[in-house]
Amino acid sequence: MTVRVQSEDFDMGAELKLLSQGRDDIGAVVSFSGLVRDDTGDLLALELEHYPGMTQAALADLETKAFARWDLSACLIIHRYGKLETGAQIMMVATASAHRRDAFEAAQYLMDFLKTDAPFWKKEHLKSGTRWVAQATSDTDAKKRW
Amino acid sequence: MTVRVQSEDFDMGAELKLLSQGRDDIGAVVSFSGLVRDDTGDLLALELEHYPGMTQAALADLETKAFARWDLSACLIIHRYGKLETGAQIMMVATASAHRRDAFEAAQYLMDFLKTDAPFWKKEHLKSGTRWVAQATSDTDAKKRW
Amino acid sequence: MSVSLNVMYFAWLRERIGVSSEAVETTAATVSELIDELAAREERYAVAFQDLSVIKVAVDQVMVDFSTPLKGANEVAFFPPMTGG
Amino acid sequence: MSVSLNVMYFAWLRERIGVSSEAVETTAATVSELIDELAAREERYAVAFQDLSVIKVAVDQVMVDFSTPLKGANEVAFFPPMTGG
Repeated sequence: MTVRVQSEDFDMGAELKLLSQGRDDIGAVVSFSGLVRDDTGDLLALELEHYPGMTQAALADLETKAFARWDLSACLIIHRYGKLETGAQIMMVATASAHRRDAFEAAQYLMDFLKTDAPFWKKEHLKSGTRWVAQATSDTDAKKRW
Repeated sequence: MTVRVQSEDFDMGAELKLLSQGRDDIGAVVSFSGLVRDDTGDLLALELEHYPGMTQAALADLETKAFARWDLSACLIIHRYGKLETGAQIMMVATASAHRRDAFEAAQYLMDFLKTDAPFWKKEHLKSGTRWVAQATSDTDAKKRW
Repeated sequence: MSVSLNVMYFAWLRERIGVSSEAVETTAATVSELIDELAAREERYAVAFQDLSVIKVAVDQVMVDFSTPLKGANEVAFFPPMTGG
Repeated sequence: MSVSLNVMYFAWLRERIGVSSEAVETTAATVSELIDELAAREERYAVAFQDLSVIKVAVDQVMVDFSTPLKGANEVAFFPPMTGG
């Protein structure tokens, strides 16, 4: 179980390699990465603010819950903050398990809760000005299935 | 949409980078990798046989179905054959989409069907002899949800 | 009896109020009372706390609801619904 | 009228029959009839085709069921249920 909150970019491939390295009990690794997307062609940058005192603990708490619920061998969350360009990596989660079902479900669970329960806020820098991203109803709904 | 069937190993990180490179419409990338797992400490190697004339088309067909069903920006399947050691990468799928739900569901769909519909067969080389892996009931069941 | 709290604001709450954190001397017994006190201070607070349906609060870094007592608290943070990931 | 087919075997079917593919001259009209013909040939075929519930077939690289006609077919492949991924 690892959580990292950082402004620097991360190397997805290296992180995934590390997760299963030297282990023979892992059959399935699932990863998710979130990238800065530009729907309108109007985005200059995405700025992420977080609550340093709380972020690490909130993410570690999600991992603990995922471990309690699924048969996981390893788990990683990396989340960036600061100003990010279109196409940049915002965050990643990775889950490892003997079986694919556990890895897939735990990764989705982590993402669904991370979206609404981890203290991050996104601000869009647009050509036309700035705008704080509102929480999506689809994101509060997504949690209900767990 | 890419399918590769090969004996060589692959670089997960490089593949994931390529998938979203130069694009600004991708918000979510989900990957799955399957590794050679040794439950019993008895495994020497896993050998994968496939049906060369059919494999590529079977995997491409799965990708086409996933594209028809979900809003995907990109999709990749790499599957290895030959003799693989414990811990080795067997295969990977990756899906990219504007939204995480599509990427997650499509990746699971691809895995569920790949397990039972792509012409691969696994043979375990154990300390105590060899054994062809039987299709898991859980794998035939997993498809029913789609 | 008044207590001294470190009050923090994030995202557009921080922008509207104009500071990211401040020391607040208060006699408020609950988060709700603290909000009322702050909103009564100045226009910028009143504007920021106008619609409580889009405001979340954490006391000592644990998310709570507005009726939570402040007894023993050190840090109170106000912020909009999170948008991580 | 007899046709010439390329018949392929994979996994334990290949191991039991002892070849990975062979040319077969047959008058079988369907996959079922082809299996009967093969099973009648020699013990190793009979053993391999003993339990059809664990055997799948593809005609010209498309999965089909045992009742499928062989008219116009070039390649017939027999194999156990797949275990990829």
